[in-house]
Amino acid sequence: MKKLINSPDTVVTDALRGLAAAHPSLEVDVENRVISLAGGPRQGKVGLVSGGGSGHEPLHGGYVGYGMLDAAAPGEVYTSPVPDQILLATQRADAGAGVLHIVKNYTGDVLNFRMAAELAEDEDIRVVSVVTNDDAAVEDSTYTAGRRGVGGTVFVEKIAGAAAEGGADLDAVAAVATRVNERTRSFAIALHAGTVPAAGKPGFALEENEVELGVGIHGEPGRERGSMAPMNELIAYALDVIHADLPVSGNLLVMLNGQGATPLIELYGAFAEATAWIEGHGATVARSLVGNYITSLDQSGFSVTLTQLDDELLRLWDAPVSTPALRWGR
Amino acid sequence: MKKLINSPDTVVTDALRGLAAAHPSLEVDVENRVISLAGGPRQGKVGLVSGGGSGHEPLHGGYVGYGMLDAAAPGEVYTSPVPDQILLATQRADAGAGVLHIVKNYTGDVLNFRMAAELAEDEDIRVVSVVTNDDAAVEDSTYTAGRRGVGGTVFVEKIAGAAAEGGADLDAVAAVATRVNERTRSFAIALHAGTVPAAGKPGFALEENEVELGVGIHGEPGRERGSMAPMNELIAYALDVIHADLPVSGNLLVMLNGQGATPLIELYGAFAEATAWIEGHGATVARSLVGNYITSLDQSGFSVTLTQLDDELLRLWDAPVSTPALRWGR
Amino acid sequence: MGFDTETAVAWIDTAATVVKADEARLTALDAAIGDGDHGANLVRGLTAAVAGIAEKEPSTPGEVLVVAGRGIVAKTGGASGPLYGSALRRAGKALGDTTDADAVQLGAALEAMLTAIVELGSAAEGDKTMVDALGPAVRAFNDLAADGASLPAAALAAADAAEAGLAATIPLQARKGRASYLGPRSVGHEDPGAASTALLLRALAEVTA
Amino acid sequence: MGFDTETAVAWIDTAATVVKADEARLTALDAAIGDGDHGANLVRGLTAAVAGIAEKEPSTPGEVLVVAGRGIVAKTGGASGPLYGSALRRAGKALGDTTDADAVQLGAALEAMLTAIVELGSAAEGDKTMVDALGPAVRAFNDLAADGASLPAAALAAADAAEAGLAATIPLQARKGRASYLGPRSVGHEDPGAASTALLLRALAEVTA
Ligand SMILES: Nc1ncnc2c1ncn2[C@@H]1O[C@H](COP(=O)(O)OP(=O)(O)O)[C@@H](O)[C@H]1O
Ligand SMILES: Nc1ncnc2c1ncn2[C@@H]1O[C@H](COP(=O)(O)OP(=O)(O)O)[C@@H](O)[C@H]1O
Ligand SMILES: [Mg+2]
Ligand SMILES: [Mg+2]
Ligand SMILES: [Mg+2]
Ligand SMILES: [Mg+2]
Repeated sequence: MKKLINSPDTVVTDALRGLAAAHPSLEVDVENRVISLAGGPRQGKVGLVSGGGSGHEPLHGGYVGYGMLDAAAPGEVYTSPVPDQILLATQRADAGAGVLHIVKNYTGDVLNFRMAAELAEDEDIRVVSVVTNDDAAVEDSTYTAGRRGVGGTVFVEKIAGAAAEGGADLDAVAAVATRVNERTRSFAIALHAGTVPAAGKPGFALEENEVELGVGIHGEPGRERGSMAPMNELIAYALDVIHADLPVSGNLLVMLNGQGATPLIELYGAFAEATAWIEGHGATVARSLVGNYITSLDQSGFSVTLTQLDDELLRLWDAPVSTPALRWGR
Repeated sequence: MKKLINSPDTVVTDALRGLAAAHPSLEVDVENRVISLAGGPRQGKVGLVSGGGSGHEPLHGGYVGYGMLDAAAPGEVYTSPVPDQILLATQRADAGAGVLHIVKNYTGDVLNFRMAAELAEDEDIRVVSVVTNDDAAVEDSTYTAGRRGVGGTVFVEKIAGAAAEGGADLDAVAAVATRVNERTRSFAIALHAGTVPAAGKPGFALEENEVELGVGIHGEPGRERGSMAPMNELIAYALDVIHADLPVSGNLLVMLNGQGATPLIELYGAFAEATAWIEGHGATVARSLVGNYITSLDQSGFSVTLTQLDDELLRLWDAPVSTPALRWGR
Repeated sequence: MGFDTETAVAWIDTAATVVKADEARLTALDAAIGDGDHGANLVRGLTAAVAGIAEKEPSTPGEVLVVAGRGIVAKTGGASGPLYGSALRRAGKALGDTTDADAVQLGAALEAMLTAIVELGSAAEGDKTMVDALGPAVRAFNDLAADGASLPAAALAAADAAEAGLAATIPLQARKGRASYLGPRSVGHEDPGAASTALLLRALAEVTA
Repeated sequence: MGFDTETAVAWIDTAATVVKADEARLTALDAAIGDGDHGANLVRGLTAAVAGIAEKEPSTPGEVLVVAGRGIVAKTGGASGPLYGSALRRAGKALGDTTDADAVQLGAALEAMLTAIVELGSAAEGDKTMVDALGPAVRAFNDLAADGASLPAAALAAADAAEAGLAATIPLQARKGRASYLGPRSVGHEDPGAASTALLLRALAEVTA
């Protein structure tokens, strides 16, 4: 393992120090591991908090800012944050109108956020949680912990953030977040596994002719190992899975996301194929993101996320946002 | 080699198709390989054109937009574009006030841009060229082709773009571009070499305990091979080289750039160390970029670029910009 | 002598030591069917538990477990942090003010641990989680305790049962936690949480022996 | 028979064929001390040259070289595109309207090639570039032509000299082009541009033999 780090123990702390130095718009509490908006939230606005393991940057800290999150709680690499930390983030996000927790569906995240929500209620902060679970790779049945929350989380954070910025109350913000999640599906394929610094070797080993199909964002092995194929076939595979689950139609918001080590030139190529596939299925790419938005350390591969937009969601997507990683309209 | 591509031959074309699909603000001429502003430049504004080999995305196509470039000419992977293509970009960027060519100092780029400039003069378009050469790794002597143009090119494009947007004439825009270049130095270290799709294997082979010091952006081997070291030592090495060449002082614009496969969590950590080093040397990080801004396919490692700001350069840096890869203020 | 303050502290200390010694193994188990952090998580959590005890100097075995549980919740993260942390807190509360719990009292505390985990995580035995080790262990402990066996004997039986439960997770397909995402590919591996539960119960048997 | 239209076309065709056959070797040379694209660049450029000739059907050897040079400039990119492209264009212009150049005329055209490259790239012999192969080749060609040797004999001597010039680049440290960035690390390798120049001159010797 060769990594640009001081030591596995300091990776998260070092990154938070760098985030603080790079973005004066953020208040980064390195010791308690809470990233929040410098100056705090606008009074009366519903607060938005998310968090999860580190290693997915820019998620979530890079999405703190106007029109998106008010605070984020980054855990250790690939490990959910702890309740006290989430509580602190919740307190910093609270501006008197309650706080929405956006939680990716993993047992650890769900449990730690649930405990934090209970602690927050003790402090008289009303908390509503929305759990994202957009990964079409996982069967949503009683035989699993349910679907994982993956790329759709970025869309939920942006759109719910716009609703909150626009003055919606906590239940309305939660409702729109839930709606985005329900209308969203993702699927990911990895070409090379990433390496958790503390583990020192890749999460799984792939031969030159293998890919991991339906991989998660934590270097978990996927549901199946497949054969390496030209990019257009991998894109079609991913979109077929999504389509089988939530038929592709209408105006779509599309993210073609890199897992961390796949260069932009390849992601744009993959997006060209995804667009062709989607249009070939009679739907429209109304809005898109191409780049590294929810990563898995130095894993290579892509994920594709589709959301069925409606007029309200489109308007909220287009609303101004100003965060380190997503910025337009101001 | 496992890459998310259809074939080595189609990498650039596929990426251009994707760029077109992702960014309606751009006009992407896939056949002629010219990326320009949809709707063309504002009449009377000095046009800005850059270009070079592909594989460095978002450079240069991702910097076409308000306040930065008017057109870009992407060559094959790591190969400079050809004169006709640069001429076409120049014509699309021309709004009657002449065109600035921003050329990274490589023999191929310089020669092809020079030929294009001659062709443009034949079409009565006045062209001035600024050649960037900020790589402190290369001795600038008669024994080399001169210093390479690397990360500083991003700063030159942004700042010259702001000057042009602000109404400066061609000579003034060229002068500010030259000034940025002169006040800028970069240095890069690679941990793993990237792989050119057509070559099928990494540009150089590094052992687990080796790094490439003073590496370029084309997978060229560096001047020296060094020992792998903790991140803070690598950062100090890079900054020491820069400091020896152009002493670090005053207000700095700093880019901590990833080479393509290094995750953001590591880049932020590296930026924390760079900031500490710079402040320890009595200078100030006035503005910064942390992320993948000028890449080398899937190479892993970082580059650091420093520019000595003055009031004018700071103002031009802060001016609004709206491109796929750099956006603020509008 | 039963489960007194000193024994409770020794349990947590020993647990921290053995988990630290086996960190790499727990991590490897988690890398195979999860995300490879279970070892680091528990080391972090138990280190916090030990530090919390040193700082708070609890004076009853119940308090010891409550303090340990708080430390684990506060520092572990992941699924195992809330599960183990709440479990110990609940076990501590079940012990009440007693300064020296007998086998029956400790059995009830262990039962409370199990209940806490099942309430939070809603896993049943057979889902390939820590419950597969803890469930049989608690039953073995309480069967013996109900028959009037000594606390050391009950703890030894519990440790053995936990290890058997761990072994029994190998052929199972996971239905809870991160390993469930693998579907059939989760078969053929020990569950990391069951492995750490087995370590905790072996530590209990050691300190009560 | 001298260097007529047919021979000129054959030269470019043969050059395209041998460069294509040796693409991997040229690329490997460039990967060692450059950026690994020289093979692909020249294949692209010479393919365009061949296509241009097929399309334009030039009627003199000078026109053939001008058309080939334009194709190379238009499609190659990199350092070698403008250098080789301008060189051929300049050589074609030097041939003027002749339909069948003799050794002296072709020698002057080769001299024009060299001049074009040196003017554009300002490399001197010894800088470890294509000039190290082309310079000696042009001298060998013109020495023989001046002595009244036949065109085939001059071309053969030029090809041999180019190959000797290529071999002589191995111990040199590059002072121009991308390889110069490597400083002393550029020593010990053949220069890729010199290698392709040697191929071009060998092709000339073949088609004029
Ligand atoms: N719902 C659940 N109920 C009981 N135990 C669970 C549940 N989910 C996960 N676990 C246990 O937690 C262990 C994983 O812990 P850990 O690796 O620390 O957390 P994470 O899965 O968040 O990375 C699993 O091996 C399993 O024993
Ligand atoms: N200034 C120069 N003068 C003459 N030849 C040069 C010069 N610079 C580079 N070359 C030649 O070009 C060759 C490299 O060509 P190529 O790989 O196609 O271009 P690039 O270096 O742009 O990738 C070198 O091996 C060298 O022979
Ligand atoms: Mg985890
Ligand atoms: Mg090149
Ligand atoms: Mg785990
Ligand atoms: Mg080259």
